[in-house]
Amino acid sequence: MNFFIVSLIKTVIVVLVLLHVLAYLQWIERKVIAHVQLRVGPRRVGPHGLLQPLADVIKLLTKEDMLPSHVNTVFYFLAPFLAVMFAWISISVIPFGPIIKVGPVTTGMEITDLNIGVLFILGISGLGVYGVALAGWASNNKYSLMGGLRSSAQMISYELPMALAIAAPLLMLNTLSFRAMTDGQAGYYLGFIPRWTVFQGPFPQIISFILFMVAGFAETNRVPFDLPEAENELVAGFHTEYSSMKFAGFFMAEYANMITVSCVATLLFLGGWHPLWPAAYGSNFLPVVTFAISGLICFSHAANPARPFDRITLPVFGVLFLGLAALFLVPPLQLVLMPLFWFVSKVGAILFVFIWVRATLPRFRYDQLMGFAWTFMFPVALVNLLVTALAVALT
Amino acid sequence: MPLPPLPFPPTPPLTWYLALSAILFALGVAGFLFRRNIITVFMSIELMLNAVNLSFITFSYKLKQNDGHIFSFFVMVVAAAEAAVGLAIILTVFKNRQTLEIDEVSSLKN
Amino acid sequence: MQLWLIPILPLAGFILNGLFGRRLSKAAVNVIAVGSVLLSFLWVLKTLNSLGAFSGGLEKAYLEHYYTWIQSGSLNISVDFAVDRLTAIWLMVVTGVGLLIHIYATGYMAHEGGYYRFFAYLNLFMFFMLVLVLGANYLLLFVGWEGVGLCSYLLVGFYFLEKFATDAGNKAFIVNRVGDFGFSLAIFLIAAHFGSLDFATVFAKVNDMPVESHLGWITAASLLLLVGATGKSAQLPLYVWLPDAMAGPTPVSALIHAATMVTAGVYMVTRSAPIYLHSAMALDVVAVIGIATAFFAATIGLAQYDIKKVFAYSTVSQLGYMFVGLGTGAFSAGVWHVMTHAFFKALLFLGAGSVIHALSGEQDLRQMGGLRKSIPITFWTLMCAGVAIAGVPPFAGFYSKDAILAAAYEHSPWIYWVGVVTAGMTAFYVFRALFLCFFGEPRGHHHPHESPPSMWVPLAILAVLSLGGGYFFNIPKYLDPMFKVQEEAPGSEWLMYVSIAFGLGGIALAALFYLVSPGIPDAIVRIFSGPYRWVYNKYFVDEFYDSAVVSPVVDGSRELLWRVADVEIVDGAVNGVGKTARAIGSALRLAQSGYIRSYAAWVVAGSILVIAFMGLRGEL
Amino acid sequence: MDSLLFLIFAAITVICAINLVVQTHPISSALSLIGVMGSLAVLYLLLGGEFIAAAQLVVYAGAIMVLFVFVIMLLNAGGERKKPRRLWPRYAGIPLLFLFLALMGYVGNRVLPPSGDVTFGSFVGGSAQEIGKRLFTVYLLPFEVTSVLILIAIVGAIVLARKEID
Repeated sequence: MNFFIVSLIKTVIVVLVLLHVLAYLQWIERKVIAHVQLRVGPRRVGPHGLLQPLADVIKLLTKEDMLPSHVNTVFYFLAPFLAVMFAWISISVIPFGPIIKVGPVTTGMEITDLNIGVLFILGISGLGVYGVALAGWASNNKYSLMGGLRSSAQMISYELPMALAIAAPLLMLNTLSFRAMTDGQAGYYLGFIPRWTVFQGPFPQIISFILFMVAGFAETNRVPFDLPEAENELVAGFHTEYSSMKFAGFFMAEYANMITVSCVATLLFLGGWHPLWPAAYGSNFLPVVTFAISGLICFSHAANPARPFDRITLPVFGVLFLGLAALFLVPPLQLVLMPLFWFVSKVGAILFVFIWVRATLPRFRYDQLMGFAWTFMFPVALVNLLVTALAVALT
Repeated sequence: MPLPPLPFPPTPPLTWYLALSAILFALGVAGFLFRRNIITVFMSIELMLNAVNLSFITFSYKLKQNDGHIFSFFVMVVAAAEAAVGLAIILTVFKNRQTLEIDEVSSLKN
Repeated sequence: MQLWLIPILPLAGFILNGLFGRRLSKAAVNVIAVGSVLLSFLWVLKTLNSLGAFSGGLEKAYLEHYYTWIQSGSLNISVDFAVDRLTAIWLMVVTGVGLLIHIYATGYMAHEGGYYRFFAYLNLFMFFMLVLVLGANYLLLFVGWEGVGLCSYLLVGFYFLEKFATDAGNKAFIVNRVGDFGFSLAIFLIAAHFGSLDFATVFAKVNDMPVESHLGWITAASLLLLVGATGKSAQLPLYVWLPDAMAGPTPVSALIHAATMVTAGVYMVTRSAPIYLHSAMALDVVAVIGIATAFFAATIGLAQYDIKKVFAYSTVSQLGYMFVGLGTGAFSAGVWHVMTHAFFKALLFLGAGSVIHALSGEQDLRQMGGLRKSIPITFWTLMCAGVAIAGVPPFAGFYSKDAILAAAYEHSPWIYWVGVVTAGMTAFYVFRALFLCFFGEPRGHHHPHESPPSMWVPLAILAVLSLGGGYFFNIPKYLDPMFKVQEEAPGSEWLMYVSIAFGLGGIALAALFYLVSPGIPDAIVRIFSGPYRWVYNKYFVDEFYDSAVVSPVVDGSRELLWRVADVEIVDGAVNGVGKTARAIGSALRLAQSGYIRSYAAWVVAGSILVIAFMGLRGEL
Repeated sequence: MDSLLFLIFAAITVICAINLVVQTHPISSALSLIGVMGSLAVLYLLLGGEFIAAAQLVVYAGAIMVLFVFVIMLLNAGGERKKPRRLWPRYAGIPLLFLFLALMGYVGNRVLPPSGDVTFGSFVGGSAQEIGKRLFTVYLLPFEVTSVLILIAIVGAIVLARKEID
């Protein structure tokens, strides 16, 4: 029975955290893009627009949930649900940290550790197509249909290079379970080069990392592969007809997928929660230093506030950051927090890349997209896989 | 906390799986017989294949060896190939006759 | 010893030329063809030398076993090659003469189409001939036998664009079928009665048996073997194919239809000597057939005008001589004659080929003449061949022919007398041909040119051989351990002088007729016009065979087998099957509703029936 | 506990299958088939077939059914409208079907040895490692042949579905 309770607790934690992360991921995206484009971004609601996500949620909830005529009702309702469901299920096999001991129970920092985790993720992400496709088809609108068809074709096409890119590091790690995979990447060459698969011998997986990231962009329908929702040609594609919470569902799905892809990339290529350099060289003090510095910055800004209420908010944040820094100094908590910190920072970095790319790159043309998948990525991934297999076989 | 006693054995007998697979197969046959849409008929075939796979895997559990898994793996692969070709055929049929009614496609009769 | 290497080398040549010859240059084809034969010749020399065949060794056969080919019940036939002195002689003749003729052919065929094809066939022939000679049991011998027959067919019909060539090829093949039929019957008989086909076993068993005076199955076997021999060696009554076989290129006539293949029958009879020696009757038959053939062919040869035909008939009659030798028990003499004949007859044909080559394809003696000046080498070599065949001492033909005649006199004098007369005729018509060809004033209008060295060098070598061959190679003494030589009876030297006299007389007569006073022949022809017509038309034998054998068979096949058996019965049956199938189909067609789902329903019903049936049978 | 899972997912399977048969619109049939496949994957997991469950998800639900859905959308296939011209398959089929089921049960009872229960995790032969080992040693030739088959299928599909040049 213990097992169920623990799993329940973990699930609840993960869901809550994930919801907030999703909400704030969007805020971060807007902020980053704004700064890339030399704007300020949302700053009205709350300090630096920190309450913007809350406002958005309220807006979406209170919007009219309109049901267009001539839609296939069942599927119209089913689609966003499917999208969200599949997007979230795949989170459940992602480990965020090592096996920890909380009071009586020892458990891994994930909902469940399948020993076919990778295949599971692949399968679920394959199912993710249905949400989009159904949405496009059900909403009985030619633009949406186009979007749906495009996305299904696109996702199928990019499944292959993605799978091949994943297969290459698996050959070296020789397991399908994420936890074992991460343990396989522990340790350092020469004491300071991490044995992540990106750097790991016999054949560093940089190529497959890049391939995986590109395929991930396509799988999550992000720029530059966001043709299913290309505003200017398909008027937002498959979710044209959706509004309110259903629309939010698609958004949550997209961001959840982003997070999943980033987590998988971290676990597969970037050594999961293993620090960038060994604790011997004081990697454990990085978070402390970071948070302390940010706290001090807050105080310094509070000294000469740009806005009237900064003189209240900034010190609060400063205190928060310093508290965090203090938390990282407590040895028992360190065991839990350090891996989490590293994992989150890596995932954050990748997510930042996602946003950065969106802010930077233009959109592909459809035929270019397909051609790119089949004529470039697929062969490259294949060759990379072969070379890796050869290297592994030879060592 | 104790669960209420279950009205059935705690672990399912093997025959349940086989019965399930039989039922699925029969349903697949039914779909093949009753549906007139080519695509649905095709999907009923897939259903039958799945039923067979289930019994394969059940037997390989019974015999404690994974040949059944291999077989069903091959079944899946062949099903994939079959789906590719079959759907292509369906596309062609539709292109030529603008119908998916399976009874319309009967120019080979008598 | 790697005996297998001997036949394999030409086979390799055949395969190379046959597969890639079309793309290869003529030089490459030459290298492959001639080189393979040369190699196998050298290998023969080495093998025989190391077996001591040249130094009084090889008293009894040396055998190499390769693998068991057929094993059915007690009968156990294996592929193995054996060499004894007899085989040694044949190996030398086949590879040696074959090599010379290959070289000659490179010059003779230089301007012909299908160059590589010709040499591929020639190599294939060498392969089969060597298998025939080397095989240590009747079946392998038969394999080689059929193989050389095939090659003979291919090469006779080499100019397959002319009808007469293909007809000649067919004739050769079909006539040989008759003989081969007898041969195969003989093989069955032997296998049935001796339980084996290996020479060693068979002869060992035969030697334990009494000599058959009356007609027994040993006689039957030997007669059947003889039938095969008559087919292959062009004896009466199956000789008809050989003259026509001259349609092939001249080197072929020389190699196959003079030197080697046609002597296969002699080889076979000699090889089966123990069997023949156990049936006096068979031996007599051999002798009679031989002498009859010799005389008969010689008479025909008198009146032929096609130079190759003349030599062809002389080949037939010389083969007859050999059979006389075998039939009168002088096997070694026969073999001796085979060798010498190989030399001078090959030389004759190659010379004739050289003449034909010089006259760019002219074969009619009446169109020749006065070639003595223009092609001296050919002239002199042919003269050597002529004196050799005419039995003028001390040239090759003399020794062997004399040995045969002596044995014949021992056996029964009348054979001797006929043989002597035949020898005279032989000398006459050979020199008739030579005189017509080389002397007198040039008839016809040609610009003769001497042949290239690749052609006259073999001629020269063969000339030397046919001059000294008989003197240097004393076959009877060599074959002594195998066949006892019956020493000539004292006071029988006059036999020799008689035959020499007849030979020289023939030459003189020819000179008188065709050099001194060319009018005489026409006078004779006018006087004996009746017999002449018979002789000139080869006694109408072909026509007789046509009316007696060929046309009945053809008509019977057409009227009965084709019109009735094939059309009515076979086709009727086939069509009937088709009709019934169609009827059933049109009945079953109604079941094809074209509705997939009904098919599926049928399938389900059927599977249910099957399961229910098996269940009721209690098999589940 | 296992039987609870089994019953739940078996129920889902059967319901989806029935839905597949009774629905007139292909896309709903397709979705119910996807449901069947997903729950079957869970059943495979219960039977210890981890790899095959994943393959079921990836290959069947993830690829084949997407293809189906794709085609249905492409042809924009509607539901069946007019009555079938021949009804006898239906009338003949239903009793046949029950007969078929009965026979299957009969045969099953006759053929199968008295079978035990399925306990989760008692059979580990279905792990990816085991399957891989067996697939690339004993069944290597079938594997390669299958790859050739797939190649042929790809070519055939392209040839069939390409635009006619006219």
